[in-house]
Amino acid sequence: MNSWPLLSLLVLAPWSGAVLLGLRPGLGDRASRWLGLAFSLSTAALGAVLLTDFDPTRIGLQFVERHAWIRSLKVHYHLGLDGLSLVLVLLTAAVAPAAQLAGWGRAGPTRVPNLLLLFLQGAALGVFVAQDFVLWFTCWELSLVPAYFLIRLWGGPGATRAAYQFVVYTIGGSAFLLAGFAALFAVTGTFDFAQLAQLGRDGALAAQLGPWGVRVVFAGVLLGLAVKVPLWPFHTWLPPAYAAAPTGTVMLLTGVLSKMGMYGFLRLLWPLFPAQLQAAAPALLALAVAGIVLGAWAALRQEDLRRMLAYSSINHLGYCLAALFAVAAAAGGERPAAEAATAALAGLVLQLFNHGVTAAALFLCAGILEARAGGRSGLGDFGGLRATAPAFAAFAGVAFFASLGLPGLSGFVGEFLVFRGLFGLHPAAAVLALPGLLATAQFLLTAWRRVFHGPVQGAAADFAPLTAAEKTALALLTGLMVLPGVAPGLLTSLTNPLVTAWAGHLTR
Amino acid sequence: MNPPAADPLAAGLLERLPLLARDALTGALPEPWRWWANSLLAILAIIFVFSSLFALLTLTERKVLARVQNRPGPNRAGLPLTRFRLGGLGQPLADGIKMLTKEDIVPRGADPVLHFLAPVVLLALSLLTFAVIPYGRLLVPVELEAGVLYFFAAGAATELALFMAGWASRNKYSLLAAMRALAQLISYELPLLLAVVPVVLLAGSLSTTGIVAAQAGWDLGFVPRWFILTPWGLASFLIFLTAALAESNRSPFDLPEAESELIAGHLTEYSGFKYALFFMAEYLGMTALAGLGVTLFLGGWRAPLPFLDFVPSYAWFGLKLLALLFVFIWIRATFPRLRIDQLTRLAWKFLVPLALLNLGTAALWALTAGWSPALQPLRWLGAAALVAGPFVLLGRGLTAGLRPRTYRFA
Amino acid sequence: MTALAAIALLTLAAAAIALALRDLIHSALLLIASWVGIAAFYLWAGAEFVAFAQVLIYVGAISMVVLFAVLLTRPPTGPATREPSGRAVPGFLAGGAVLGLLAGAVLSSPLPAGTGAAPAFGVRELGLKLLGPHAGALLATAALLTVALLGAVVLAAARGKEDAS
Amino acid sequence: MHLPVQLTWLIPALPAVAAAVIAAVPARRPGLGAGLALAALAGSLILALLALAGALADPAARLIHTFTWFDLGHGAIRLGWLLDPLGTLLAVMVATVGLLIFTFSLGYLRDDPRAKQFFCFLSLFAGAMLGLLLANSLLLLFLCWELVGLASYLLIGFWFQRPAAARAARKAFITTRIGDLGLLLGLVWLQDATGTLLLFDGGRGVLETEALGALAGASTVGGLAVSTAIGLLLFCGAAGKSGQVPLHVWLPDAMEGPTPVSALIHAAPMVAAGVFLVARVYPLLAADLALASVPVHALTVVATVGAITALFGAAVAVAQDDIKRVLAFSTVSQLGYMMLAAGTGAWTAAIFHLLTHACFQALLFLSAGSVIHATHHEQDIRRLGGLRRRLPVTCATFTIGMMALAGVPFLFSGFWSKEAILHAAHGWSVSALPFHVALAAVALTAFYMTRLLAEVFAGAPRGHGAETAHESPAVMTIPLVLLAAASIGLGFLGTPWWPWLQSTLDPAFQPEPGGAGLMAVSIALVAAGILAGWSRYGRLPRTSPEAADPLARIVPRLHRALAARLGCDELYAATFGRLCTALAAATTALDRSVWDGCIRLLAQLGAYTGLVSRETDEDVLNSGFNAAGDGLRAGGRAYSRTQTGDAHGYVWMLAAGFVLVTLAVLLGGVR
Amino acid sequence: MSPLQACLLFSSALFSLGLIAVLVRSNAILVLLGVELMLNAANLNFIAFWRYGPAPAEGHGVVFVVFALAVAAAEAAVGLALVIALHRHQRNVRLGEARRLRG
Repeated sequence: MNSWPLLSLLVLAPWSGAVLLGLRPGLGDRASRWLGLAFSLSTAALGAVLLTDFDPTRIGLQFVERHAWIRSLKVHYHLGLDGLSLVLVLLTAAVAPAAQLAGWGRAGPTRVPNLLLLFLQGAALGVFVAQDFVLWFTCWELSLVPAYFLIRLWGGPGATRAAYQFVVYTIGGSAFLLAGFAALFAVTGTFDFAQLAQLGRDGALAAQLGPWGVRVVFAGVLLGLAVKVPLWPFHTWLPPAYAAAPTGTVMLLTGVLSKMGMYGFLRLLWPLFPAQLQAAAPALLALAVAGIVLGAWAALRQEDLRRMLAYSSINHLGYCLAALFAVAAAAGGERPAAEAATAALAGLVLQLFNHGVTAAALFLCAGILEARAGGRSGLGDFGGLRATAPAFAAFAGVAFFASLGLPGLSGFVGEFLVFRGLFGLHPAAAVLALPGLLATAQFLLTAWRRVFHGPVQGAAADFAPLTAAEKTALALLTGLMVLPGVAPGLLTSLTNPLVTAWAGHLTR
Repeated sequence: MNPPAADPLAAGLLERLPLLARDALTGALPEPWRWWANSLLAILAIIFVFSSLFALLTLTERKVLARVQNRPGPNRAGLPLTRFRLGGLGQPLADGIKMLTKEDIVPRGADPVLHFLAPVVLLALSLLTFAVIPYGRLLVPVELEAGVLYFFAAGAATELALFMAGWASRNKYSLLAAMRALAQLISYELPLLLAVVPVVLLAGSLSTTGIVAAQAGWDLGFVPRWFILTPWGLASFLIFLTAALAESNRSPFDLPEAESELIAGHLTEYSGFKYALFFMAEYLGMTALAGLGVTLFLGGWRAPLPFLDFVPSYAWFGLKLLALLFVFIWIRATFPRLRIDQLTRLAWKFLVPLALLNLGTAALWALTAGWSPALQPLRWLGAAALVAGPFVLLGRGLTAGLRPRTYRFA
Repeated sequence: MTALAAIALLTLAAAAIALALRDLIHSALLLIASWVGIAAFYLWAGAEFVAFAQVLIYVGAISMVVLFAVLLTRPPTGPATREPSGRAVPGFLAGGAVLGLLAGAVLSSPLPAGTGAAPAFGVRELGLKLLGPHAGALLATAALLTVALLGAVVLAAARGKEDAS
Repeated sequence: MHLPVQLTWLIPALPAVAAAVIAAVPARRPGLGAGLALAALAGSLILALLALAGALADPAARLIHTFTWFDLGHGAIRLGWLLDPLGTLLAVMVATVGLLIFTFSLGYLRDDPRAKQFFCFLSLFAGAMLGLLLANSLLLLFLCWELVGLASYLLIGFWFQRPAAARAARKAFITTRIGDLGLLLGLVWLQDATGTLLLFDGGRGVLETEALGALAGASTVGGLAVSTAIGLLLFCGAAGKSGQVPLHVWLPDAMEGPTPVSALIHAAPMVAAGVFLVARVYPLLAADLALASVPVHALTVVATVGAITALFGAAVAVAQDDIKRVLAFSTVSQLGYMMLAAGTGAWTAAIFHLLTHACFQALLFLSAGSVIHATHHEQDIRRLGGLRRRLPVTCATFTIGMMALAGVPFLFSGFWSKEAILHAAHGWSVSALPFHVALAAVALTAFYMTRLLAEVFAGAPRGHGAETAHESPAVMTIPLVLLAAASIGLGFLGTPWWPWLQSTLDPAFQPEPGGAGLMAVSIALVAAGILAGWSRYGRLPRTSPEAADPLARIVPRLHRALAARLGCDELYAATFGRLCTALAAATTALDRSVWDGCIRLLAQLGAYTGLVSRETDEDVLNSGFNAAGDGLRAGGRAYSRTQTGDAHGYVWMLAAGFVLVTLAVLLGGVR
Repeated sequence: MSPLQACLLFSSALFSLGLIAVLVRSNAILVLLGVELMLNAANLNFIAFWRYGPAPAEGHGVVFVVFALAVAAAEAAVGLALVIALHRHQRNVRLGEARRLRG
């Protein structure tokens, strides 16, 4: 089976779906919905195939496809997959269909939004499997285009400004990223991640770029990625964008796009600039912890459910960043607890997957609430929903408590490992991050109480029952929240060897 | 009259008779002079033979027309100064004397040079065309590689003479007639040439002797391989025949000198000896075209049947020539005159397309030459169909608009 | 060589007189005569096919066209009155200069002394050449001729009311 | 017949699976859910008994069964189950009490439409609790610990329509969550220090000597031993769950849930979890006793916190008017006792008190439940009264419970367990404060229990509910009777003369000599408390709901303070509450002004550069191109004049050109 | 004076005669005929060079002349058609007066 160009198929399937939808302007709503879903499920199918053929014990890239693309610039169409990419591909495979299903309940045109969602999905997959910078960066930027249009055309109130800020902010960041890699190409003559990583590891990059040169390039790449994740100070685009975006899009945005930033850190920044990252790590760690704590506290203050969830995303991603920076910081430090670093990295990867699913589920619930409250998603607009819609309450409950990090659900294992690693490498940071955990519990439960508990009021009174599509999407995501919680082995087995290798050679 | 290269058939005595005579006369002269003498003899021979043929022709034409119209024709003039009428055999002599003695009038406004020059040029050109026709196996006046082309080159110049005649007589009607004659000549030059091209294609050479050589041999023992006996050959011959008639202003196409139209057309201002010259040139042109027709389609000097070889080749040529001339006269006797628009329509809408299609059929014929004998009948049938089809279709095209006229008496 | 001189002399004389004559028809006919002279030259040079083609095309066809053109464009009143055009002198000057130049060039440049033998390039070789390497050119010329034919007809054809003459 | 240790997971799994099934089964027949829950718990009770038998057979042996949860790095995260007297004994206790509470709630919630969901949460709670008790790995313990917290959240907020219940549930979860964070930090630290979270792992476990020695040896911030610090962090979790002083605020509010829930959570199992945790990790807490230089020992802190809670609970209970609030605060003070016992080294006494307390406190709560059920949800004791004749069985069981709780000597179990604790506190070498506080608490407990008894059952009925009350159905009274019997019988397990329980739990247990004098003092205090209580509330019962409380007349300000729970909630709200909102406001302000400000600045910069570039384009570049355009047009016009239209002219030019070119070529000699 | 030079002289004479015809005569037809003459002079050159040139067997000269003849015929036909159209337009064919195509 591995004679087939699986990764190209993976990336092109959603895009071909998008093109197909594009070519048929007359397509009815029902047909375009089913087509959209079918093509987004293609990722799941291919993901399953990848999973069966994937050999976790092998550290390097698998299913590699490498063809010369732009000969003059020595740019290759180079695709490859390792544990980390596979987990993120599976995440996309889970979130994308749910995002498609989220759009089923909504009135209005479905062909173009589905088309754009498929395009977004393809671009995200492209990012996760591309091993050559030009290809990677193309997909990175391509993911913005559909996102902008989706928010701009079908967004809620304040969509225009939010979409504009979202895209310009991210593109601004990636401009630095591009400049950085252009400099790298000028010096090393290659765009291939593996080769660059090799140069990075044995310090050749720093030598060729000169002490200040490498710092500037590092700063540029860091900024590009930080904006995307987002790292705390660069996050102001996120709440308005997530608040304004339609349900399906925000699920993909929070589920997949923010992970692209994190993936960028793991695939680009860390291997290429280990020394520089280690030097800047303490400061970045502080920012990450700030992200955790302040993100949570800001969420406490939000009246609108979506903004609150947006800040919760920043908080959760803060954990991942903190774990990475802790490991990077401790690389040369005096406590090279390889075991702690492994735990942190494993936690990080798990957290990426879990947060992706949980955030998607939460935003789906927010979307469902919004659909039934005429577009309003303020916490005050509902009350006592648990009485009128017990099934929905159950699903939402699982999502809320998974995001809370309740053991037995996916959130806990990730957070525990991250804390385990963080404490082992940088105890102060772990302790400082604790209030964040508490605040998360606070704002989630407050939101839960105001929406689901108390007397039935506001839009909860005539709450329409869940449609089949919404039920399947919720069931899919809930399953993916419970399963990793109960048996995290499923995911960690994929990435454990990779993570051990990372931790091993770093903290030697 | 240089003899053709080693001819395999050691010609019989009769065959070599004319050459023997010539060598007898010029044998003694040194080389350069002998060539000039031989040429001169050849020219004199041609002129004598064909001018006498012209004289006979005038007579036979009037005789044949008469017989066709169930009347005796000229039978008064016989041997001069005697009572023997010989059935009118002396008529040409009488006409000749009449022509020569009549006053040669030149209109006052006419352009004397051109007026005189027109008949001379016409006659000269007609005579030129005889140089190329192979009268017998050994009797070929000039052995030209592009013989057929030479023939038509000379023929083309006759239009110029006609124009001169028309223009020089300073007479509106003769100029108009000249114009119409030119139109007719030019219209029919195309089908004439196109009819010849298939023959050249099949013979594989432009030289007349080459063409005659290509028609050697017999099929199935007794059917000679003349071009006329092939489907496309018949079609080409018919087109050639029609075009030849038009070129020599004969019968159905003799509009320019038609009495009922513009008096004598471009010849109105000519009389006496110049008119005779025109008359002679016309007949010579007709004979030359007939000679070419014989060479191209009727196998030139070849005998029709294998066992008739003993008869000298120039005899066969003469017989075929007379037969063709008789056909010319016969056509003149039967077909009514065509109007100028019918004439041109016939040329452009019937003959030219037909000739082109025939060229195609001939090409196919050449391609399928190599088929096995079993397939030969299919080849013949195919070619026949390819010829017959357009004939019928284009023909229907010609007569599309015509309806039988109903005469209503007042 | 004497034959060449004769032909040259005749052709040049015909051409020169044609230019000098007043009457268009006469000058046209004389020019046609010069064309025949050129055909004779071709015969002398051994290119039979070209000679007969020259006669067929120029004397057969182009002369007719020229004469028709002359007839069609004759002014309604008698022969054209000729007013002396001021261009005679510069014309002759330019012609003379070009002639002198060409003659000088011919005489001074080392021309290849050809073998002089009659080249063996008959109709068959020409046919093979035409339909071989130059088949394309042949087809193009065919197309050109048809188009020129149609073009000439369209240009010359009387259009509606304004062809008063 | 012993339960093989490999099957231990069945005990917690049965109720958990039952919970899942009940949730999945559509609500056609409510009875089905309840039946399933009961059956599952009964099953796990039987298994627990088998496990207890196995454990008792050889108390010293550590029957453990570990399995890999998921592999991490070179090693793996391993969890495990442990069968030892402490765990199995408490498992049996939880199962039995749970079973009784289940049957009681059958009757209590018969007419509630969402009964099915109630039983689902109850069995989830039971499953989690059992898991917690039998876990061999602290991580698994923490897993179950949080699930117990979730179950309590769901149960307290069962009647979520009532905002008070919803808010109480959230408060409970958040407060316990604060404690859990401490526990999490402790766990993480422990894993980091020892590399594993398994309690006993064939020598490598956390509680094994080798790891304990390492922990005690290392010192961390503030000179504390690592084991002390970790111990204290773990104690935070325990304090949160068991409602010790700083984190007790959620417990009284948890009364908002249905009474069986209060019984289940606040009488026995859930709050006991904290004490169980302290008992389980006692070796870790005690590791630093040997160290002299250490500023403070973990156990000292435990003891002091226990003492304070005991006193605080008892004091506040005196001034409460809600029947369930009184019992809640009594639980708080009893838990204080247990922590005090553990802190003073007698963790076996604490467990003994835990067992006895489970029975009589459950009994008291269920009796209160029966009272509330009978009086149609009337909870204010001021409107009750005179129920002696109307609810005879409930009154009898309530009295027995009161006697046990107050510690009436000899017959009732409460006396023996409390005696053991006083004995340990007395023997504590560090300081005598806990002992004195304990004694005071004994008196106070006796006083407020008698007050409660008198207010509810003595005198005339003062409210409509009280008048129309009638005895609860059999399904509710039977568990009461059983519990009453247990409250009496259980005491004899751990009497000083035959300390069976203590010796089974801790093989190295030696009974303390000479407790007789101490026993006399405590009996005296109990008698004094009861007499005082009866004299204030028994002899001249309250006449009307509005009548002032006798105690209020004596010490009005103290009584009002105590009634207001010494203002803990208000204090927290004032401090933490406002801090949180302030911080949140600060961050959002920071976001909006600082970061958005930077972005707006950048946008402004962009606009400005755009303006400048447009200006330069306009007058510098464009004008240049226009000039070039004009020049070209002029040149074109000049050239066009040469086209005169005269054909001859053209030919003449051609000829001239030809001549010139040829001359150039010839003369130039260009070859 | 080799025969080739003689031929070339003959053709240059013919060429300059044609040129003079074009320059001197004002009648459009004669101008056209002058051009025709110049064309023939060129053909003459070709045949001369073919005859006395280095590779007569190749026959480039002859082939070129054949094509030149065809083109000249086409050119003559169109040219005279133009003259007729010119005549129709301005009643006479004096080239000097046909100045409408001015720059």
